[in-house]
Amino acid sequence: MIDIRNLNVHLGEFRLRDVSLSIDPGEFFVLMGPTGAGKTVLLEAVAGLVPVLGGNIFIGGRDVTRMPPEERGIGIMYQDYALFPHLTIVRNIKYGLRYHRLDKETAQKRFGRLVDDLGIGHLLKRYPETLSGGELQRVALARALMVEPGIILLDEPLSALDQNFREEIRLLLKKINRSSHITFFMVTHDFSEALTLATKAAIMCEGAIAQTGSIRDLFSKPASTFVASFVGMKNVFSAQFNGNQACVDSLTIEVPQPHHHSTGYIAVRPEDIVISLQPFESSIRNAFPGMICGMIDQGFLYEVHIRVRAVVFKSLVTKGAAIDLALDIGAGVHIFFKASAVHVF
Amino acid sequence: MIDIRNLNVHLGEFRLRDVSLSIDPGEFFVLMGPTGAGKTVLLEAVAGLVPVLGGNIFIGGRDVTRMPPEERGIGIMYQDYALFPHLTIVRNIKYGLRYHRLDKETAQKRFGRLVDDLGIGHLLKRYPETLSGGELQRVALARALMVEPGIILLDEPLSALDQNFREEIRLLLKKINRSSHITFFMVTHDFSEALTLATKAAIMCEGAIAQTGSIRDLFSKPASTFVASFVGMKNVFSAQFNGNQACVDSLTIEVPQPHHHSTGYIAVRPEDIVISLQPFESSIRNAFPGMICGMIDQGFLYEVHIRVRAVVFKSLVTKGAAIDLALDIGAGVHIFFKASAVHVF
Amino acid sequence: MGRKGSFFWVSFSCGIMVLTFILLPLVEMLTAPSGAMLRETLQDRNVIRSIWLSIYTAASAAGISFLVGTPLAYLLARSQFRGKHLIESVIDLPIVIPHPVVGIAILGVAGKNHWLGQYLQEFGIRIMGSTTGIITVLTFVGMPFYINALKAGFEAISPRLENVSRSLGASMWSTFVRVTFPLAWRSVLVGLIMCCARSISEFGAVVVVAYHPMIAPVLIYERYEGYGLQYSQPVAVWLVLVCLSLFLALRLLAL
Amino acid sequence: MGRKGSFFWVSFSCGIMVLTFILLPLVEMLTAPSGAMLRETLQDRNVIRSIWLSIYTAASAAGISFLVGTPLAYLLARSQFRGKHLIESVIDLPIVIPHPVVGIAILGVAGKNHWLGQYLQEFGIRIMGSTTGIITVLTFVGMPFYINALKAGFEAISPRLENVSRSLGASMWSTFVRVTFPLAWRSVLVGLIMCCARSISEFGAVVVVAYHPMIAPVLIYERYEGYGLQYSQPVAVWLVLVCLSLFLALRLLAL
Amino acid sequence: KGTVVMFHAGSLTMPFEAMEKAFETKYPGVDLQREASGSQAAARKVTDLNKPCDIMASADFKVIDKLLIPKFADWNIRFATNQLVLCYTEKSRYADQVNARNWYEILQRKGVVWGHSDPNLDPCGYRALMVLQLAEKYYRKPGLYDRLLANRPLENIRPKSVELVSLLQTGNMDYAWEYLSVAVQHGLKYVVLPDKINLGNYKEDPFYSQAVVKVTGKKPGEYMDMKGESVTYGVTLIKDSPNREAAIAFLDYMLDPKGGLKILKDQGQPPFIPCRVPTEQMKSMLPEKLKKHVTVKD
Ligand SMILES: [Mg+2]
Ligand SMILES: [Mg+2]
Ligand SMILES: [Mg+2]
Repeated sequence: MIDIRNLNVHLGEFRLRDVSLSIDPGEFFVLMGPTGAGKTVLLEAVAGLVPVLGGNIFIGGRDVTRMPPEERGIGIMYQDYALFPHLTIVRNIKYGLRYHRLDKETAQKRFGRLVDDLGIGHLLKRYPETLSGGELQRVALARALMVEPGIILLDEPLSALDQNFREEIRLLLKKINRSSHITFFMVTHDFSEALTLATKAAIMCEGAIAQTGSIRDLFSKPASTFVASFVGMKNVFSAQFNGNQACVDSLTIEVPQPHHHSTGYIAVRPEDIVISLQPFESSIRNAFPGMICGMIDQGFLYEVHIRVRAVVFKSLVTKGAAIDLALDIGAGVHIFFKASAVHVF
Repeated sequence: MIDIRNLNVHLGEFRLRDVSLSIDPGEFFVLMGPTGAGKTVLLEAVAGLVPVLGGNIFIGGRDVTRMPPEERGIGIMYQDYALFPHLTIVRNIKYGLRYHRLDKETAQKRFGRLVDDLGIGHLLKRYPETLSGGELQRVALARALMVEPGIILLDEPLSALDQNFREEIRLLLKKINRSSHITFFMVTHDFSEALTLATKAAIMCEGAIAQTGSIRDLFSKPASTFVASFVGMKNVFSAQFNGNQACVDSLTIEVPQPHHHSTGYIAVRPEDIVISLQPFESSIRNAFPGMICGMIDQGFLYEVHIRVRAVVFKSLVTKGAAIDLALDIGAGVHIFFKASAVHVF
Repeated sequence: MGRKGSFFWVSFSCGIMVLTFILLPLVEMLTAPSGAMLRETLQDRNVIRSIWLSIYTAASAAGISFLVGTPLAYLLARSQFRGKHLIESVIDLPIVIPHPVVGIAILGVAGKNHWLGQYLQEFGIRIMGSTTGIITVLTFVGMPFYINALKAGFEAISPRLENVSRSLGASMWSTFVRVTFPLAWRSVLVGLIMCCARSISEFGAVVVVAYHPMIAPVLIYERYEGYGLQYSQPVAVWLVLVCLSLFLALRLLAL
Repeated sequence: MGRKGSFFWVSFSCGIMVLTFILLPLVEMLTAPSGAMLRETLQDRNVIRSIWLSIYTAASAAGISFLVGTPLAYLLARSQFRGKHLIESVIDLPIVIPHPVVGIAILGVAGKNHWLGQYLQEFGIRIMGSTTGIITVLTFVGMPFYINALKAGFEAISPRLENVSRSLGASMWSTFVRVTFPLAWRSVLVGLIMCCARSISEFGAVVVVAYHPMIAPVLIYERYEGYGLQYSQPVAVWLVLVCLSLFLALRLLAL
Repeated sequence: KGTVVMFHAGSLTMPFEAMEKAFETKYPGVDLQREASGSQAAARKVTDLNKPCDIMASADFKVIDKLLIPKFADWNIRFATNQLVLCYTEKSRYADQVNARNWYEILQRKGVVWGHSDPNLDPCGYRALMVLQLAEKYYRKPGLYDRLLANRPLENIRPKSVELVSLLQTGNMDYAWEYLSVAVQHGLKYVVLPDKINLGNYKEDPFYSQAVVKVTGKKPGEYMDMKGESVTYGVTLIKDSPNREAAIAFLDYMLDPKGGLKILKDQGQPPFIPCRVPTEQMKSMLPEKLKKHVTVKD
């Protein structure tokens, strides 16, 4: 549906370098990356809103690289909803109709269905300023869907929403993607958002694509240290491999399968590392005594840093547990993690 | 050190209603509450920056209610650091000196000590715009400490910081509070920030104090449903009590001690509720079969909603576990929580 | 906050001084002519005609600024390019140029000795002593105020709204007409008011280009020179009253 | 983004039109006088004196606006009160008032028939035909520009910086001198430039109050009327050049 | 010795500029401040506006007689004469054809822009109208006056005659009525008219007096009639002159045949040598220093 070939864009401080991506029809594609990686620039390049320096963009087989946005058959949803503040909700939703040949009846039917599906029937006469974030995002979605675009581009559509609305909109997006033929192209800086939505995803870093693939692959098989830490594998260590064993510094860590090189990396998610005050015997092979050298507050969790010889492991602990175990900096503890929790690359 | 008596303030949409608080010298007091509760207004009333309609404020025994800010002996730290952008770091830090009788030697000694303690020696000649958030906050702290105020008022000092800097500044504040006689009065909307810092705290709601006490009491013994949910007890139910048993709807839940009323509330933290696919026999009395009716994404965690008859429980599960257990909306699961995890009020 | 400090009182006194300085002469002038005098002046056809001409020419200048200045303001608000500062400075130039010089400069290119003047003559357009000329002058002095006000207005509108509009199939033109302009109309109104205010008050540049037909400020000056303060004041009162009520009405529209 | 659409080209043409409209007359005027003529004009003591007087009076008006307008601008930027809109409208009034009317209004209160005029006379202050009078008029027309620019500047400074300063022991005064003003000085400069620009270009109000001593616009007008274009243009060229270089220098300071 | 304020007719701007320079070199302590306007306007500045003023020089001595004497001035010295000419430049339409015989036809042609100054403010203005009235009689073309005015829209009237010079020079106007001296001073081309109609010869006063022009009076809506008469310039000292001594010194220089009058002559304006006052009584009211420049002649 979308084919991006060797795209190069310079825009102020942002540049895209030789970006190539291919997205199949109906896919829910999520483009991730830290702030400033150039995700929005890529999205706006697809939309035709920034000048392209080199390369090509194909949408549905057509080369749209030099086409104005209105001819590309796309819809855009922004983080700030970008509803037209001077129009009522109904006029917002129907805004695009006059540019699409559509008989009145079909239009009215589609409108009715969207309003029902999105549950915004009670809002139609109101103006955007009186709506809540979740309602605004629903309307923005209805407006984009009203003209049945082939692609919907979403720029961090969930970031500005409260937790509750966020969940709501997430489910909605998923449902629409499944029940329609519309391709979704979403941009976010938050990997966890992608986890539940994406069928396919890519991770960007400094204007280039770092890795692309199914979300499950990215989550469990990051190919680089950058991607590993981006997908939340906070424990990334370079290692020497010897069969099923990896040597990190002076520690020997059991890994699920041998590596085909003698050197490489291992990565473990912090939530897979368990902390206990007592050493305990079990099937878990990777067990080390250590000392807490840092506790980082994360809402109702702590990220606890445990130094084992020269290696610092990061583990997640609920605050309740931390209080129960009297965890504090300097305390001696034991950590455990399964060999199957270790990712090797 | 600070005594607030029946304070009333009207300021645009914000009003404080009969606020009374008493803070001992050297305490680290944290004032919490949702956005718009009037926390900043109260802080600025203590600082002398908003007009007081009624009531009194005492600082160190003096009635300062009608005193200009410069005579109150306070320091302020804002979320946006509020460093003077046209002055170098060293001139920022020494800004207040000329208003305090201090011989040169003492001043220079204090300056040297602060710069060392806060590790900002390399920044002195630079201008604020070139500093990172953490550095800015250190400088703001040095500037406030330079004039040795009796009280430091902090308005969400950690909100604008990155995770790493936040931890750093948090530890710094704690250290300074412990090693000096300075009273800290900090405002935040994030309960978890208070957990590690406060010796005493209060929770505000719509311009009034909802509860005040030690942080541990607030955390484990909220006195109202508002406070309970503010401190993260997401499972709050009204209940009928009968000895050690509480009836919530048609469920019977075992509680740690009898309630002195026949009706009241129980509250359980979501991290204390464990989900499993199998019912299992154990000492845990509170075990119910239910069905997942919602999964809310929270970074690397899910907040899983489980419907047990007519009652919805909320539990926290790591994404890894959710994938392992194949948790999804509609799945049948079992939940467990200890009687000791239930707070009764 | 304690009692109001000395700082407040000094600022406050400055405020009173400025307001007095502005209001005292104006109020004195407005209240000086007797009611009879004012009524009599209102029966003078020359007065009515000149006030009407003033309003008409100032409105025309605002209209022209609207037509030509709106797209320019949009361009300046939306694009970044080298030399933008220079262009903005050029647009501000008419503010600095002494008023008679404005008139002289315009007459300079409108005469037969200049190719532009010759062109204009061929099309039967006369600048000197004509309503066209007055409008030209007023546009010259008023346009910068319109463009600056509107540019700020456009800058305040998120380009995202325009992006969304285009993604929905609207061309740049449709987008401007249906989204950008309706959102900017308040700035447009403020800009028009500023432009009108500046041009209706102009005298020096107009008197050089067109003594007749007489706009109100020229008539007021002529009466002042010819008959004295007494006869110029009532005209001034009427002009000021008419302008202020017009602007007030427009302002209310803009709220 | 595809090729530039028709919308761009229309905007672009409007831009060219406006720039031409502003620049053509001015450039023609600036290039009309010969070098010899310009040199000769520069040896005319009256010309030098009037340009100097123009600069001096405009600078004085800016100075007065600075002294009285700065605290007022601060007050307006920082406080919210009923009737603030009204006060802002009063401050904008001088923009609407026709220029000769400004002069007439000021003469109205400065004359012997008004108590203020009598006071002034007792103190030996003369408005009519004096430098004092010119400065009064220029302050009247220039002040709104200063106050508006500076108010925007003050509004952009976080009150938190002032709060912190006071918490460190500084009084309101010290805070203003050490924090607020240094941060606003760029706006101060822009305001002063706007005020000077507006007042140095004034003609209609000044010519009513003071024909002599002659400020440059009056001299230019007199030359234009009395000797023709040829003799007025060189003076205009020098005035415009001097002003523009002064403002350019100030602008560079403000960057 | 202080400032001398002088209001004068616009047509005297260039000679007085020269006189100011010469006079100020002679008396470095004195600053002559001149304010040029139409003569009527200048008089009203004294009478209605009470502007402080020392000397008033008018392009029509009658303005002084009518408006200033006796309340604001005692005497009136006639010091120069002038005549009206039709000015144009080489770029003016039909510049190659115009002459003393066909000028009134050309002024009636469509597309020819011609003008004069405001009769209500400037003597040159009503005098231009008088010339047209006289031309009707002189050339025996009944209705000529109205036909000419029909081709002169109100817009072509300016407050002062000299202002028209700029309009000629920039090509905004084709023809303008000016004094001969102004035409000479600005190097314009001009058509010299017969003595019978150019208002330059006092011997033709009886013929001139057939022309009557209505001008505005003391307040809007009031009118008075101006009768045709030869162009005679007058100067006077205002009674409550703030700087009488220096003002007399200037008048002394101005009326000196080797001083101001010579400059006048050099610039194309015939002065009266010596200058004239109408009666002995008036001469007796003159300051001593000035009496030597003046004879009594009606
Ligand atoms: Mg972005
Ligand atoms: Mg706050
Ligand atoms: Mg002089």
